[in-house]
Amino acid sequence: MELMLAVILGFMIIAAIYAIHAKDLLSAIIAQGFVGYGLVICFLLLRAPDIALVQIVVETITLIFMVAVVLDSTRKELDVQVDRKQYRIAGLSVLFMLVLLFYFNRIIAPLDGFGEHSMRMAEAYAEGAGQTGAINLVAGVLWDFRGYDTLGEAVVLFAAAIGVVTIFRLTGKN
Amino acid sequence: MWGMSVIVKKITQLMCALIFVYGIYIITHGHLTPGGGFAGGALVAGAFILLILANGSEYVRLKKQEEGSSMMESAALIAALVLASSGLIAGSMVFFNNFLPAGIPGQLASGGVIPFFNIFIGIKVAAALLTIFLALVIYREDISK
Amino acid sequence: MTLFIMCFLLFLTGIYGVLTRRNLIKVVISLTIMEFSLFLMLAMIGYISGGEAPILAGTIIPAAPVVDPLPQAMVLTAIVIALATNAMLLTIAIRLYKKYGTFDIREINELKG
Amino acid sequence: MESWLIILFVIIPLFTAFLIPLGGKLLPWFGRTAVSGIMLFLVALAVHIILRMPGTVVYMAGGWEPVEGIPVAIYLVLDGLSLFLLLIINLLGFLSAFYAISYMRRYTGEKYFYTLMCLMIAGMNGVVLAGDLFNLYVFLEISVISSYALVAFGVEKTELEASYKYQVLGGLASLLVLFGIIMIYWQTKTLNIADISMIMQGSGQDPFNIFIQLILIAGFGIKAALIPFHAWLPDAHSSAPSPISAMLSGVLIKAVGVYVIIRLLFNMFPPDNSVAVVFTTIGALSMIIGVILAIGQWDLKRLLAYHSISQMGYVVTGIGMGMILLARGGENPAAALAIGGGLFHMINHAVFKGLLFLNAGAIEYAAGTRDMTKMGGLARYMPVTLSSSFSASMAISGIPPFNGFFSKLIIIIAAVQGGFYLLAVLAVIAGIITLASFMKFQRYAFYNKPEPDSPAREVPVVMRASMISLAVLCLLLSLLVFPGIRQVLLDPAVNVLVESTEYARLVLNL
Repeated sequence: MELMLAVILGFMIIAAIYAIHAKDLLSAIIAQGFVGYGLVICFLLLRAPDIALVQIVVETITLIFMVAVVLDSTRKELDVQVDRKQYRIAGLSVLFMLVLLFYFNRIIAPLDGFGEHSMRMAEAYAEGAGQTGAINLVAGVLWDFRGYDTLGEAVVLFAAAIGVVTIFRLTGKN
Repeated sequence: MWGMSVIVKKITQLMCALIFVYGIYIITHGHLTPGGGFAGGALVAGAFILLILANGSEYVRLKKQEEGSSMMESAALIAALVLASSGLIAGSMVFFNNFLPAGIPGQLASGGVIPFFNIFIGIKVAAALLTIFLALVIYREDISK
Repeated sequence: MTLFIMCFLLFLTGIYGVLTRRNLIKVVISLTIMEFSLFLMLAMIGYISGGEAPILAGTIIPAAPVVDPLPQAMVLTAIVIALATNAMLLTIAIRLYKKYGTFDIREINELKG
Repeated sequence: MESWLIILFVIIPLFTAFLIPLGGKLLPWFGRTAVSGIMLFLVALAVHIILRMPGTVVYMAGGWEPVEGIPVAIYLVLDGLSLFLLLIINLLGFLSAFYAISYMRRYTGEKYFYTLMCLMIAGMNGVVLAGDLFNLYVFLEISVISSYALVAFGVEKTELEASYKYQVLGGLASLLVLFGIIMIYWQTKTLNIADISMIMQGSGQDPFNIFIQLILIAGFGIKAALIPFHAWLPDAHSSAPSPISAMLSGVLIKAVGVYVIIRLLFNMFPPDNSVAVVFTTIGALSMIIGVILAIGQWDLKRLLAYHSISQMGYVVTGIGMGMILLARGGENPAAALAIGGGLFHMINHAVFKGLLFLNAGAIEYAAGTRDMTKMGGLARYMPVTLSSSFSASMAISGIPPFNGFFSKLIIIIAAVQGGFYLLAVLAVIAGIITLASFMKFQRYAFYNKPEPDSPAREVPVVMRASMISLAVLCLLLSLLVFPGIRQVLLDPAVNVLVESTEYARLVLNL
């Protein structure tokens, strides 16, 4: 289980690095899709079918948007001339990342390891099916215990839809 | 946007109906099985997006269609907000009050107000994603004129 | 712990992309990768060894221990928020492309400082 | 007090926002009147609550009572500090919405503007009232996503570019915040701020806490545009339509930036000296570098935007000094004074910077330009704009008897009392440069040789009314230094921060 997750996660990291460095925007987007669908498999392994379903649908729609954008404009990544400065920046950022990783490793040491999680606030949610009547506990959390959050989430999508329509107006002023 | 070949068109028209029905199923069974308003709504929107992609934007005769879906979205959100604040209005002064009986867990008619929220949010998400997509398509047509 | 560190590595990859890429679409991709890593981290935190998915089989009392449903609800919310931000970013990218004819940040510099 | 009243601050703007796309189809005037109307109602509600002096009010969404002392529901918490912020948000929101009635006539898509504005206000009210970390994140996203769209409202090149920058940095900030929240959930397994505070009090100062606090300072520091993270602010705030610039500079960077950061650092984490020093340093840097960057600006709105960075630096410096003194322990009157000065400057900045942006909008409306070299002689045509912008300029530069003088004075006195002599000197220097900068603005805009055949004339009455009300407020807020009035508004807010661990006890009702 842990090994499987680690392998998928390793592939996701490789795909992410490829997505960032690809010369062709379309292949970068496909690589990003690889990361997204890898995430779906991870969710299924982690016993989270709800978010796996949402992620697979949302990822597909995001990919459609992004491919539409790229096909409509240009596929070419800007011509990156590799010079000394680039190598220096890359080297420095790798060094910085290593330091951060080391620090992160140190501070998470006392926390619960993978699979050793215990519940505090969620205890009531996990036993709450009798009170909400929904046997899908996630639906109970979403629309009963924390319905206020979920309403906010719907409002975020509403704001984005209105914002997209706003930005696509052809002229701003009369 | 232009459509694709006849075979693709016919098959997507069939597939869209299937996806649409599956989306409805996901929405209405959100409190019993994985999924719910968000996943189902996105599926329903996906069915429409597929239809537009395969058949071209002429097929649905886009003329300020995004206004319609945007209004649909607002209406669904108003319904959800009224349902959420019905506890406030009815006098119990509780926002997000699950005032309907919980029912027998496992049956379709259970979970109090949760299925209603799922339905409203399903409509809302479908309308929102469709609005975003239609805005993109309409913008492309406007700019190419 | 290795899994969490790999997750953090994915997060750092995204940050690296945001800070170094000069292409509007690449920046969006990098932000998306950062979001993915956070979703995964949240789902991994909520996992309990031997736990079942938080969908009970027709009973109220869980037969086996279930995994934490709260992080899953949080991930769901975060996914939709990420979708919203991505849609906005892509919209701006399209508009900028139509105005300038390029995705290059360095050429989009009407504003200085 | 009926605790359900506080949820109205979120529900009413949301409901209006959903109604405008429907109602705007039938009645073109629906948006503008509805928004002004509800904002007036919310201001009245905030004043009503202030006069009742409720102490700490807790509202549990969904009505879920705590199980074995562990909070289950999402808490909405109203205490002195949130009430203070609510008053600022809704007051400035009302005046901006009223001003927009005339100003936004020139733009297309008016109903989208009012929808997004309502969403932004609902989001900020939600952030200020949130007693739950994840809820805070969700409402923060509502307000910032609508502000992204509002910055790009003009859909010209500059607006789109500013919005893109803002979105990328804002998205990065949101992800850092989410990362911090995830780490906190991992450690404490709860999301309620009061509950987290109870758990963390026992934990002391481990490296984990410091790491999370630094992550959160970085995340909310980007939102608040403090100095290393300020790159987006001058572009975004100067590109938006003027009423929105007033909202962004006057309220948004406070509500989703500084407010959240001080709430979390004071009331959630145990006070820590090193974090407080970092926070104060960032504030002092913002104060001095912001004003230096502003010197060379000739675009009026960019000048004001850089001054926002500098003035927020004052706020952060004041509060940060209080935090250092609190972390060192013991009863310290200087800490309360410093925090009080910072919060006082926060409301003052909202009023005068809001007014200045509305003035800039009026000048742009009348003269058609934002470039100060192309203005001149406007004093003859625009007496109301002249007088209101004069009072705002005097307030921001700290000239008595305007409100800015008193808050800056309090911060400087507190710095001297607390032994931070360098910060006191820096605050004085920044104040002097600010004065010079605003004398430049007054001279070039109003008194220079007038442009020949300038189209300028006084702006419509609605815009004038908003500007006059804010100018009067600039004077009236000086009264906050008097004890009787201070006890109503300022002291409860200061007490929340000074008695930092009381918050958890009051919210959990132990």
